[in-house]
Amino acid sequence: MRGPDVSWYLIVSAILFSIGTAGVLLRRSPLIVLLSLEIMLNSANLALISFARLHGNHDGQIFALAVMAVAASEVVVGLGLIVAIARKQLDLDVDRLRVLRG
Amino acid sequence: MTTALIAVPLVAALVVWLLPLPGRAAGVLALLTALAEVVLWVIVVAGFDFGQGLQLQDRHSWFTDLGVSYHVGFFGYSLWLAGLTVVVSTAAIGYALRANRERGRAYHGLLLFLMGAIVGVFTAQDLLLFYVFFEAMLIPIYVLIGVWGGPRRVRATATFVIYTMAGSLLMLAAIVVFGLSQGTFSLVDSGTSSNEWVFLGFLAAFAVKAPIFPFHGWLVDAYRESPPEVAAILSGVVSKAAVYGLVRIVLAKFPEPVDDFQVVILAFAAVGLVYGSLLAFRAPDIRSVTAYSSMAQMGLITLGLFSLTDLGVNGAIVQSVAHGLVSATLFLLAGMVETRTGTSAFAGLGGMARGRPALATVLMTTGIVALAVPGSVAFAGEFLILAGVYGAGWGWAAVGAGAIVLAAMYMLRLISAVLHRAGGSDVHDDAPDLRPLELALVVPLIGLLLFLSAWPALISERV
Amino acid sequence: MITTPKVDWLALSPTLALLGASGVALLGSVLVPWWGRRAFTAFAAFAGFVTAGVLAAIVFDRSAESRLLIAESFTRDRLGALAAIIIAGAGALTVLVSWGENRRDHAGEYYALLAAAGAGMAFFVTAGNLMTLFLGLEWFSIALYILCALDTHRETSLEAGLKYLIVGGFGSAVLLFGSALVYGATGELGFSQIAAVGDTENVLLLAGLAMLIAGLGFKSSAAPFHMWTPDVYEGAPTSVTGFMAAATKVAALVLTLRILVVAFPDQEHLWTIAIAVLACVSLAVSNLAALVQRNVKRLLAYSSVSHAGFMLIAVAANSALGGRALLYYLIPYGAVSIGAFAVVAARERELAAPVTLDNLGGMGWERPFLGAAMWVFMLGAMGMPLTGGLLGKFYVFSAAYEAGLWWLIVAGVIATAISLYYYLGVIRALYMRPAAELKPALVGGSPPRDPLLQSAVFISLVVTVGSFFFVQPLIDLARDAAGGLPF
Amino acid sequence: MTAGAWLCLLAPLCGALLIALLGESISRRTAAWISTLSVFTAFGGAVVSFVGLLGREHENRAAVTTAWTWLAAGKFHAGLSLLVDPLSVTMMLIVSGVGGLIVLYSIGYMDGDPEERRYFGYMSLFVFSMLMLVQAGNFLLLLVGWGLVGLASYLLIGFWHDRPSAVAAAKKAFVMNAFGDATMALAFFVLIWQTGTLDFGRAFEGAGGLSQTVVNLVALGLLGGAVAKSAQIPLHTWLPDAMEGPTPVSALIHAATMVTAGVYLIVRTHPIFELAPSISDLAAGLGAITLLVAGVIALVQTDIKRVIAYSTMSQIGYMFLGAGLGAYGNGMFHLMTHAFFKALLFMAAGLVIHHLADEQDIRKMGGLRNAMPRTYIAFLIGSLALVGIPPLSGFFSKDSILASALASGGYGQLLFAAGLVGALLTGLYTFRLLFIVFLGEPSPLVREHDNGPAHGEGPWTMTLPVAVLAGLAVVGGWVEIAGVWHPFGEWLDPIAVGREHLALVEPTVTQDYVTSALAVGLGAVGIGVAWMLYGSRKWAVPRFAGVQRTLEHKLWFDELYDLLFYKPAGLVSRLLRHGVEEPLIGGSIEGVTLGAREAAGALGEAQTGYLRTYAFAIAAAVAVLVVVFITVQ
Amino acid sequence: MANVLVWAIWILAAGGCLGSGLAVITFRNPFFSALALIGNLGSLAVLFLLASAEFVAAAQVLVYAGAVMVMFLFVIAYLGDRREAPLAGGPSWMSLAALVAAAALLVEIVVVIGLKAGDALSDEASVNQAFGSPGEIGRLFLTDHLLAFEITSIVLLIAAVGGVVLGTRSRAEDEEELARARA
Repeated sequence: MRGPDVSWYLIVSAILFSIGTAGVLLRRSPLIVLLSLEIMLNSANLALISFARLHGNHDGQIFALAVMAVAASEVVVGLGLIVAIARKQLDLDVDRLRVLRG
Repeated sequence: MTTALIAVPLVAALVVWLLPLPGRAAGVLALLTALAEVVLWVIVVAGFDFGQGLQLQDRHSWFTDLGVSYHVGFFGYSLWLAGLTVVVSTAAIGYALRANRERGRAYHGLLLFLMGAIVGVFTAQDLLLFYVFFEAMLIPIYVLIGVWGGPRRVRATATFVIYTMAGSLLMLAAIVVFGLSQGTFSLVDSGTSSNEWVFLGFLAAFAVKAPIFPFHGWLVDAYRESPPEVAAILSGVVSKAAVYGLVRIVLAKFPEPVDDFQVVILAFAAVGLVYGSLLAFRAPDIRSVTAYSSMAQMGLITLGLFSLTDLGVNGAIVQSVAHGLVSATLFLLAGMVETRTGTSAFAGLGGMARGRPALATVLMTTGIVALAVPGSVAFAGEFLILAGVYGAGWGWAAVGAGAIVLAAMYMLRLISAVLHRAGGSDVHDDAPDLRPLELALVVPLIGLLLFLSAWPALISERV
Repeated sequence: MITTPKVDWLALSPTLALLGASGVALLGSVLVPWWGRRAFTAFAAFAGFVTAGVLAAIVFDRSAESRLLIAESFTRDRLGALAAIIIAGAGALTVLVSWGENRRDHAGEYYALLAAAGAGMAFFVTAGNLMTLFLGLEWFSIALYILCALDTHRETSLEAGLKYLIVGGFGSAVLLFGSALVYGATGELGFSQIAAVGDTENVLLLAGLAMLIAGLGFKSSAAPFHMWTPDVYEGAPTSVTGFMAAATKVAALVLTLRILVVAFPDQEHLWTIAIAVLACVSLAVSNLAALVQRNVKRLLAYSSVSHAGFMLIAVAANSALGGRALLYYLIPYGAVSIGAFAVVAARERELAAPVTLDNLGGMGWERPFLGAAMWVFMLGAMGMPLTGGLLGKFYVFSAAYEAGLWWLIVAGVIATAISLYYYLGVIRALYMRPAAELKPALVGGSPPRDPLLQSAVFISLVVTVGSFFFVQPLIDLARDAAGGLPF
Repeated sequence: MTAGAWLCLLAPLCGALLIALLGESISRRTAAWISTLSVFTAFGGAVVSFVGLLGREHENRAAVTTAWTWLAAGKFHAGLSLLVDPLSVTMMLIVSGVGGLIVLYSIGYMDGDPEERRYFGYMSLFVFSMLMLVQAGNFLLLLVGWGLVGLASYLLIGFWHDRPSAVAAAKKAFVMNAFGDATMALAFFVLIWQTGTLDFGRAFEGAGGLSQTVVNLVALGLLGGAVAKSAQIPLHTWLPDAMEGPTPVSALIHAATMVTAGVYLIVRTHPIFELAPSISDLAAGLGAITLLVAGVIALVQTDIKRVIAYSTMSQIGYMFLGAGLGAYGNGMFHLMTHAFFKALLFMAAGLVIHHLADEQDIRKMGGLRNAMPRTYIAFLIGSLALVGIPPLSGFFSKDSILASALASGGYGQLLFAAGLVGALLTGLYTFRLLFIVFLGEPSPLVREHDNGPAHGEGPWTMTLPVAVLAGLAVVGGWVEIAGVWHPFGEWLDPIAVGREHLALVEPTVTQDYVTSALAVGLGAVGIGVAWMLYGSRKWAVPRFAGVQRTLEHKLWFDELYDLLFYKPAGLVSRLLRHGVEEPLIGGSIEGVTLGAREAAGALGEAQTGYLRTYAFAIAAAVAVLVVVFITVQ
Repeated sequence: MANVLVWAIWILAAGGCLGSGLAVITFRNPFFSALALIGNLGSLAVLFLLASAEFVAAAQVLVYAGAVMVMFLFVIAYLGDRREAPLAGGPSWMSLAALVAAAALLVEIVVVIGLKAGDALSDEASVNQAFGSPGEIGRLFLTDHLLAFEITSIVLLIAAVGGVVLGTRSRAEDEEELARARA
């Protein structure tokens, strides 16, 4: 059962990473920014898993699992924040959050 | 003993800060401490064996891995400079006490702290320790000027501190390089270096501190905005830290670069001398004249040091002491004039001699010493310096001699503008003569000047 | 039958103590009635930090040899222990500072999270492989995200929290991807194993290294990864800001040193220069930007970026002396940060408004102790004598010189000169405002005395000044700590 | 003997200090007497020294006494030492003797001035300084005294400090003298580096081995000091202005003592000048030019004291001429007689001024002879002595100088001619003054102040010194009669190093007589012309507007110096302030501050507050870092 | 044949993954974005499976696509129909720069991979059937990666606390609201 080799996985991972990056850098909705962060983390997971396959050790997979939990944690905190912001009747728009600057 | 001389004012500063005394009492305590310090200094001098090099050393390791230690001690010249410090500081504290500065505890504590730090500078025998004291001086000065200074004090202090710090930070870099390449930061143990960059780093700090043209951008504002007694310390004593640094570090540790750069430095010093004198000649108030004249004098002292002759170096030390006393006295007197007239600008002054014999006598005497009339200690210093620098080239001495004439011009202008002619618009007839307490501050300084004028060899032979 | 590995409990004890404290506080915030909640949780956290500090000291004492534990996932060495001590100290002081905040909501959670963040940092600095690194990072980061946003009624706090979270998440993602690439290049996660592979020409490894540096640079807020710092520092509750400034920096920089030295000795020629450049950029950017700041917290934030620059110089030196310099620097720096932010917090409480240079006016005279303390902290930040800041810079410059990075000395000198302007600006505001400006709008007269905050300030003061006089013992500690690294 | 010297030196110093320290606790009168007493004590000391010196062998008449090392550095040492030898004792006697008389005179003259104490303090200080100058045992102390007399002169010229003109005059005097001090100091630097010492004897010895250029430089430096102090062209412009000071000051400082210090200096350092003959000739030449120019200018001056001041310049020109040609003894001789008669003239003029309530303009005077007969006589004696009419003192001294000039070859004869013209001018301007002031009809001003005999000509403190000096002006010249009797010259001979006689030129008896005849004749002609013009007014005073104005402006020297030095200094100062100090030194700070602020502003802009900017920064930095790592490896 | 099938599945999964990823960042409505992310996570799970990470793939579907995303959707639903933020904002150069940066990162990583491809990256280790199995993973979590496992739980706990703290109303907010209501 020999599929594409690791490079292909990695390229997908790289593209995903860039997509995530673009999302964070471009979108104004904090929800979508958060989603983009998830994409970035997942791209890393993909890389980890393909490398785990490459090297034949489990470290990458374990790492990926841990990352999943971390990603979930970030999502929880991020969503909590978004909810708090929404409760303050603030726009859900990261560009509007610029009281702090300079 | 040396440590005591450093520590007494510092400890007293802490006491003054921490004890909840009324401002006056703090001032009295400070003054007593200062007087004790003078006595201590006299004891040190009495037991000092000139000609034996470094003495009264205290040495304790501070941190070993880089070879840094707390190491203090006295050379002949450091002793004189330290003496200058304690005397001028004492007068300054007395002045502050009489002026009854607001927030006396803070003020007097800072003055004491400054005194201790300066004595520390003049005794430090370890590069890092030297830097520590060198910078520690800035802390109280900054606040003293910034809080109690004139209307443009904020700008003046910022310029002053940043300017001087820029110089001394370069020195820090130089210290690091020098110390690590020597394997020790001890000034006693380290050898000489021929690294020109390091040399320039040290030079930068001292050039700013002195100041040597063109690094005097901070000078006038700082001297003009300071409280008079701080200006006295600043121009009289603090600038001498540069002298100590040049003698103890630059001349002693960098013989080759000094040789290479001698002409350049002499040129800058000479330019500063003439430039300062010329600007003093047209400066509009007592303090600016004194400020520019200080700059000129520091140029002269630098000429002496970099003449690289016994005459020049010894003369520079004599001149340092003389100028310290003179310019401190002048600033204190400027302060006294200001309290009477509210200004030190010549435009509003004049005719103060009429009916104020004490003020006239004191100002006249100081001014006369300041312009280095032959027979004065300032003359002795200048004579040695110029004689020394003649050895480096007759042109330097000629420039210096010309500057003496200029010095006469601006100093006489100052004296006349304050004392002579018809009464100025800001001089009220009821503006009193100097009070006995005020005289008690300046007369000892002048007395010292006259004593040294009778016997300048006291210093020049014992450097 | 799975045999669980033998766990070196002592090595983990600082972390566990804090974790325990966090748990206790968490329980307390639910179980203890509201009137005793703050006291209970605060005490728990304080006790946790103190215990952690003591335990870390014991670990330090008993870890003359560096050891890798549990499949090399973490390290028991003096470096980690010393860092843990500093972090614990910073945390304990933060507890003292924050007591007077009189937090009405989430007081218990606040202390629980503080302890948790401390635990995360204490663990993070001992991380031995990329996974524990990442997890430790997220551990304390997530706690800090929450702490930043904890003043949910304040918009700026939420803004700070969200910015920190998103930019932080972005940074973590970069770090993670970098870890993945390094893992891919070497097949190993452990730092020392990565070094053992020794494949210097591996581009994957290099790209991974670059991303790792970026991620860690983010945490230590080195420019250009620093841009979140001023915003977050300004928006976060002031006590949290102090903790972040002091403890996070300790954690991030110590680990940066550890991973670079342990895992990438063969790439030394690359990362020393990269770190040096980051240091330079940090120094330049932060000091210039700080010049025009009016908000004191923001100003201090830029100052912390600047200090990150200085400490990165020590990292870039890649030498035992550099390690010593870094560890020594962290001590006065931590004290200065905590202390300065504590003073800001005190002022904030009496004004009920953000502290700017303008409303700091005259504070030096009204609050002599806090004013004088702030003065000393500013001197410490400047690197003036009588504070350890001077010797920190001295050591850093020495390390740079020894490593031949003389241009970093020049950069440091210029940066310090620029920095004087704004540090002096604070002192100016404290003491030198003309009488007309000496009328800050105090709320409800003189605020109650806050002995805990003052004692925190006092301790910071003692450390700031004491580290100047008692260099030898501190340097011995630093030497022992840095000695475990394979320079 | 040395004790006498010390007493002589220190007595006035003590007087000055005492007056300064006691301040207002003593009456003004007491201060005056302290001062007088101190100066007469100094005279006593000088006499003691004189007697002590007389008691020694002729060749052995020099002693150095050192109190302590005044200045030392490295190998260089200069003691606080006094030199007692015939030359210094002569000067001590003149200074303290004439000085004492003038201080005594001041008691009357300054009576009633509110700041009398200060005046007498200054006077004592001056006498101390002058004694320091003449007794100095080495060059350095000489310079100290040199400067201190300048200082005292400054203080006394500007004594009435609420007069702007007095203050300006004082400053001018000081600055010009400072210039002279500077050139002297430079000469001393050369000596220090070339000979290693500033002791007279050793320096003279050392100077023998120096190259011509170096010696010339040293001599030139010394001459600079001498010219400035003695108000010789081109550094003479301060002297007329110095008449702003009280008249006794003019008598003491600007006639009898200080201004003649230049002559003393040349005589004292004659070994050096002898090694540099061209500079000696220059000194003589300058003296000749000065005596002519000053004489001409004196013709048109209208201020009584200024006329006498120009006359002083002119007479010192004679002394320079003599000293420059090597007739040191004659120069000193003229110095002494000049001290007598010029002090006399000033003090007599002072009586006039005192009488007329401080009026100095001779155009408002006239016919004072009747009101002040004794003053008139004194003035007449002084004038005759000045013109050199035998047997008054000026005759002997001036003619001896001219005779020496005649004996000094071609250059000397040229100077001799100048000296003769000078004699004519002297007669003319001296008696112009005398006739205008004392003869003719009393002017309205004179009548106004003529309150009859009750007013008198002054208190005894004023008239007594005048009488004494009148006597000295008559007999003072009899200590040296050409071809007959030379005790003065012989007395000074020991200061010549390594030769029997001090003077380099010895005129023959014939030359002496020819000179006397010519000089006296021309002087008489001058007096006659003055009589025709101003006494009997038979001739109209010729008017040449241009010449007149030029002379009244003192040949535009002041304007020239203003243009050459003072204005440029002010201009350069302003230029530096506006061209360097403010834009460059101050501006650099401004510039750096502004630059930093702009950079800070730009960074603030970059800190947009958009969190994606922050993320972008990270992304971009990572991108760059990766590229760099991969390409550099 | 098996290879072709694997390739086909791989291409489908990769395509789905990238397409849904793009969808996430381009949809205007966060709700659709979230749905797209679920698709993304699902296709990733397939890729994981193909890379012999069975347990991870399962976890991805269950935990991630299931639990986490459900929470996401809940929150989105909770926030309701607020006015949507504009798609992207700021000056256009900022967006352009962002795209350039993202593209640059992509290119760099691809180049890096390309440089390594062919030798190291195609040389896969041979693994047995147990590779990636829950048993294997579980064992590691209890031995070598014990700490990671524990920390993961701590992180989750902290996040939970955070969610609670941030999500609940605070007293200050209550009062504020009350005040607003009164006004």
